[in-house]
Amino acid sequence: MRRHLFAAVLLCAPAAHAAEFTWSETTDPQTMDPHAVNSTPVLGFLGNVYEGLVRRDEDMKIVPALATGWEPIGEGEGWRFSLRQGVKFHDGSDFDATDVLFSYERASSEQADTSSWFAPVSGVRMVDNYTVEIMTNAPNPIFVDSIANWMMLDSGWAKANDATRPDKDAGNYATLNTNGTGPFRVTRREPGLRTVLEPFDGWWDDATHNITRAELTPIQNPATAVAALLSGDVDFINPVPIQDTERLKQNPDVNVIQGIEARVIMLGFPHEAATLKYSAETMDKNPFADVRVRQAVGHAINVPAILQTIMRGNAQEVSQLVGPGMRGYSTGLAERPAYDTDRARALLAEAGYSDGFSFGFKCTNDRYLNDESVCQAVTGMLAQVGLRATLDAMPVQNYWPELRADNYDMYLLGWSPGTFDAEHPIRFLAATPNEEKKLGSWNFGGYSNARVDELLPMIQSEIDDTKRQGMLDEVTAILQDQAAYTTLYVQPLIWGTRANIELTQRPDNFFNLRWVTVDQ
Amino acid sequence: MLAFVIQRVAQSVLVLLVVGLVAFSMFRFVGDPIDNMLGQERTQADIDRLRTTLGLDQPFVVQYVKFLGGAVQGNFGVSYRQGRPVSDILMERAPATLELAAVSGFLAISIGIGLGVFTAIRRDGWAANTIMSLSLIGVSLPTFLIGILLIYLFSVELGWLPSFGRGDTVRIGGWTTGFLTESGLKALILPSITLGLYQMTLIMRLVRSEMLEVLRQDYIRFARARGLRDRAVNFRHALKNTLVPVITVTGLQLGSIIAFAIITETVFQWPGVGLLFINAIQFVDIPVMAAYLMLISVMFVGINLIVDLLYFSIDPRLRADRTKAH
Amino acid sequence: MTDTPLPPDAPIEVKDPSRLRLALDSDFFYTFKRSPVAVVSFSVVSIMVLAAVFAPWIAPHDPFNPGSLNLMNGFSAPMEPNAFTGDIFWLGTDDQGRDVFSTILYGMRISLFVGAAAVAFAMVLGVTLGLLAGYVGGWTETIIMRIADVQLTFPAILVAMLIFGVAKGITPVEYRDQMAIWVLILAIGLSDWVQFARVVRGATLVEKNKEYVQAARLIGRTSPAIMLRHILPNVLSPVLVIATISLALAIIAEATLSFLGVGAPPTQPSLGTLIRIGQGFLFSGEWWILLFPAVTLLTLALSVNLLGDWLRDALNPRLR
Amino acid sequence: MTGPILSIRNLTVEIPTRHGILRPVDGISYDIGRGEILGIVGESGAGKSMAGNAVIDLLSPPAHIAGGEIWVNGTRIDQLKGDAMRRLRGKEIGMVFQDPLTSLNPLLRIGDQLTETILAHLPLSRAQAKDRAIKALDEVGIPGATERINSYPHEFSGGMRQRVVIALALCAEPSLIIADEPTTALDVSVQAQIIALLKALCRNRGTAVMLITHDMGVIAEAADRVAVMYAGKLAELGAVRDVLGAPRHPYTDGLMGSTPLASRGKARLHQIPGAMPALDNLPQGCAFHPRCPYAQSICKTQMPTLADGDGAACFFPLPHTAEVA
Repeated sequence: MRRHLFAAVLLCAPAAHAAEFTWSETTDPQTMDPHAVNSTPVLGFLGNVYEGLVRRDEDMKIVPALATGWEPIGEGEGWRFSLRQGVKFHDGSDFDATDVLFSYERASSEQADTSSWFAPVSGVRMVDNYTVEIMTNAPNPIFVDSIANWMMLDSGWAKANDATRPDKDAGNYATLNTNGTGPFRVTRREPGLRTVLEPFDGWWDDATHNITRAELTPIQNPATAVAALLSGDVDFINPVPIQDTERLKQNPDVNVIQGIEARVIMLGFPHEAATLKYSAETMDKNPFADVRVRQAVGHAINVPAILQTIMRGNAQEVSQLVGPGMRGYSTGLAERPAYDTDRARALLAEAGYSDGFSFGFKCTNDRYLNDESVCQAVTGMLAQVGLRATLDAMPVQNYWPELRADNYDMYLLGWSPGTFDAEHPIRFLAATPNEEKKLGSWNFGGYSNARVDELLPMIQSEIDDTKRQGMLDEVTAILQDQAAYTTLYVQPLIWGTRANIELTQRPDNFFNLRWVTVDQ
Repeated sequence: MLAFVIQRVAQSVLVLLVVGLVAFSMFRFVGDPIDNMLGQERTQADIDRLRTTLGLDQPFVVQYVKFLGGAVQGNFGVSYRQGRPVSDILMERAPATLELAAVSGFLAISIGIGLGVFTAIRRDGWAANTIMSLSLIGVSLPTFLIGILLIYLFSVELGWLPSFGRGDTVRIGGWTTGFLTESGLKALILPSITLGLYQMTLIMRLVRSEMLEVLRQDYIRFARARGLRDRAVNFRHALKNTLVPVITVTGLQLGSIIAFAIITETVFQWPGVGLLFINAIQFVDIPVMAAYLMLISVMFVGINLIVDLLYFSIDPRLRADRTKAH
Repeated sequence: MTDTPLPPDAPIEVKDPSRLRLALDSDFFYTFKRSPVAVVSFSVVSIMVLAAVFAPWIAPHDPFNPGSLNLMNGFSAPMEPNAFTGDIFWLGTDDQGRDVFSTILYGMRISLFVGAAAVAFAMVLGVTLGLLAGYVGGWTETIIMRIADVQLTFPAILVAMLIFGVAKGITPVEYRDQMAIWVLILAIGLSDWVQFARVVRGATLVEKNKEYVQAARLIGRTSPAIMLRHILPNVLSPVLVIATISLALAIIAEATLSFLGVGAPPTQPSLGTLIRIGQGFLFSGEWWILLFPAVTLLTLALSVNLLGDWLRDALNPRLR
Repeated sequence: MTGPILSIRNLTVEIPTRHGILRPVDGISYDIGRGEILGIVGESGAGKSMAGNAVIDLLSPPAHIAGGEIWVNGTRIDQLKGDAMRRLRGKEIGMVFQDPLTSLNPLLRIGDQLTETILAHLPLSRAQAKDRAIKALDEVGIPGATERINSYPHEFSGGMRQRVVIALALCAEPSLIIADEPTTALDVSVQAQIIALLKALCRNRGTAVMLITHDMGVIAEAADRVAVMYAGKLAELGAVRDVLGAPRHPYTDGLMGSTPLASRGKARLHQIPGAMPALDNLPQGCAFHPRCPYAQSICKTQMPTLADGDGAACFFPLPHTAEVA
């Protein structure tokens, strides 16, 4: 009899009572200061502790957060935000317009890594305690989108702890401690080891999660991470190595959540180089300057084969600089150049390279998912049409200096649009490099097209959506015809969780604890 | 004795300087730290500003002298990645490595000597031969593979032991220890086996060959001729004489345990200085890399000194003619 | 036969039974025949070395020529026809569609070459410095031994990473693949020479005071001659033993370095790189990518170690 | 207890090697009475030490006792194995090695090595064992034994160390001592002291001593009876006076001829031609015949045997009547 009684008691316990939650990622957020580093691991984590005026919902739509509403001022000279009342910081102090003003000065300061978000901003004015006006030097339809990750700090707390500016060099109080308005407080921070979060009861929004304690422990070695998930030591790992997805799917006590990330993987060319740097055949001209050669590269690569084997069917082809599902994606131009080796050889012959040529192909080996294997596959495919590439895969910290010094004939690049809008990659990758106007800072190949440069400012200030989309389609068509970049695929986003965990996955790879439920 | 110690300490300082110079001169080629410190939307101006504030644009010699100046006062500068003083980070992470090294070192020595003596005494027994061949597996497989296979077997399949990390630790003053918590101890098992296995095999083989050598000496035959029990002959007479040469090599072995910890910590995500060093290399966090090398060379030189002193205390013959510098 | 006395140093031409015959029934070969361990491990090692040397002719595919790879062949299980291409591979294929069996042969070639060259480099460097330190003594000995201390501070992994950084910074990309192999050899060799130096120094100190060395000095032989012709032969047996053990360790070190991403170039994987790639697939079901290279490495290293063990006992007269 | 302390009946020791089975000791028999010193002499490699090691069962494999019997104090010991034999060593049979430098454990104080041996055999307390050790050191002539007991072997001279070795061999009151070349490693002056010490101990304690040496001088000095060994067999056995004074075996005669004895004045020393045959190709018949000036055809075919008791294993023992010379 006793055994039954015991079983009965268990059954009637609430389905999802309070629970502890542990998860791991490959890199540990470098700092707790939301303005010090503009990277996914840091902002993704701090999104649970600090909050911005606006935030993205489960489908990436912008929704109110610390601001209840906003409307454009006049003909687009700026935006007026009305702030939420009665919001408290973790240390109990109130949130109001002074904190917004302070957070603007801090986030746009020279020491902050997020200052580029405020390039279009001319000034911020406090109308009253709960209304703020942000003036832009030109009409900027996507401004509200671009400040989703701009997080509010309490001016009092920052001044008291001498953290009024982010300090990258020696670090300050804000590097290790937090005081946000978000759903969770950081109760323990051991950099590189573990960071523990506990719910903030005074949160203005109602918590749908049932977590009492959450712990993030970084695990570098992918095999160890999978082992940790399988053995139940952690409840969630991000990312799951591609090759393990099939196996984990068959495992009953583990769930695999698949989606696509915003990052587009592409091959870049030395457009403005005079000659090749690593070619065995000493040539006096740069074959990649000829559009036919670039198109031949596009036809020579069998992307579906790469997705089938190396990506195990987990990625999606892409034909332009942003993936489907991003704002401004040109649905009409979704066709990639077909895999056609004869067409590729014909194009090469047409361009005068019937027996092909050798060149240096630079790649990373620890930055993007299976980057080294993809580069090896690309090398193999190009060799079949006579494009003899010498692959040089290296860790990412050596990679950027090599690209900046133009030490390549072709290179691999991954780009994830910060504002989840098609304008972002054009500004950084397609615009003619221009130091003052902060344009084309990642356009290593120096691709330049007058029409694209002419259209970019118009896109940035076009309020009317259909007109803006038309211009974006025109730019995408130009880039495709010119084969400025050979875009390959959009990276998959694969998360692994224990069977008893429900959570929400977003293309920006931000992990929000507030959408997690653990049923015992 | 004192003269000897002073001389060795002077030599050690020289070694440290050379280590610093060699390490520092190589760091310039390992990559550019600035890239990792700034996000995607940085501009060239940001890069230059940060380069000057970090003093990376100054000539190499100036950087090196500045580094040494700081190091002498125990200030190893600030980690580029964590934005915190390196000495604090090292103090936080050192206990994890030291405890792991201590446990695996102890394992390696106790089992190494135990099996070494056993295989020497029972030289032709089948048990000794199987142990010898099995132990070879310890040196025939790369450490990371042994680690992963152990995780696969004991954590994933059997679920007995944690697959990574150090478990809960208890903070005592500046030191965090894993010995006092059950999860801490369980977390120690697999990594210390992985780290210790390699050293244990080497120590076992060394003890075996030294012991065989000693067992052939006259004083052992004389001890047997006096009717002493095997236990007395093997342990009081033979083992003591075996340990003298074993100590020097074991001392060096333990030094290399700390260096080998790099791999074990990477596989088990063990929060020690080894893992910190690997992160530093990936992030080109030069201050941390330089401080790590200094810490390791201090440990090495320290161990060498202790080994020499131990040598003196065990072998009375050396104590007699004290002047004989090692 | 004129009976003018032969010059003391001239080699005496003694007509003796063929050198091979002499070697065959010498004690050394006798103990070799009788010990099963030695025979088995020696034959395994020689088979593997031969297989590695003749890899291009034995291997059904050339895994190092990217052009010949068909990516669709990736992940096919051993002996089972591939779902897309229908090809059959004895030991299956890896993520790039490389035939595991041929890649093991080619990989072993690199591993053995790197291992042997690294040990040779370490031996030459270590023995010379050891001899110098032991024989000359005084300041040279202290300097060499302190250099050894500095060297011990840098574990092989670290040395490799730093040298890789430096080498990558200097060499142009088309030589980079060849450079990678030589950097590996340099890195593993540099971290190995210390143990040779220590052993040789110890042995030289002992030999130095022996009468035959003083005798050689008396008849006016120069120091280098004494070192090379007199002391070296007597010091060789421990060096040889360390060489065999270090060969196994060097092969493993190359595997470990590739685990840390510093090993052989991706397009020419060594045995170690194969294991690193395979380790990623441990949980994903493609067990053959890890199992076969790991077993090969284990057998190779085990046999080299066993051979080294037997060699140490055979060469060490006192232990017989 | 009138019987012999040690009696050996045609003891044979064999070593299996790849060249066939060697017999370093081939059927030798002799007795040693109480307080008697039996010298075992012969060129090096004659099997002298092998016989000694066989008695105390310290033969290093693959050498092993292949036949014959060994009796100590009336009990047979060659079949004893393991612990039974171990208890015998040191208690009944003591052993003294050749090189004092390597016979003592360098890392242990001599006091500890002494008390350890005493406690292994005698039911004494640690303090009593210590006194006994000091008494043993006094007895072997170590000055200031009470202090020196705590010093290490390397703090003694060669001669002193050999005295400590003897003390160690005797401290458990064995009735038989096997001294394997005890004086060879010492210089002449110290040799005489050690011989005198052995003879004195023998007389006072009545210990039987098997004195193995290649030095005829030591035999003449110390031994009561002497056994001459050649190629694993006994060539001649008898009292020192008879064997040395009037050797009956040509080999003993040859040995005597090459030993400078005071009694021989300035007579020219002469050398036995040839060398001892290797054990793996012993000549047919009497092993000594190739080097024996009086060898006859019978010597080449048959093996002379030693009748039990004293005598020489030779068909034509000396002194020769006219016709043989």
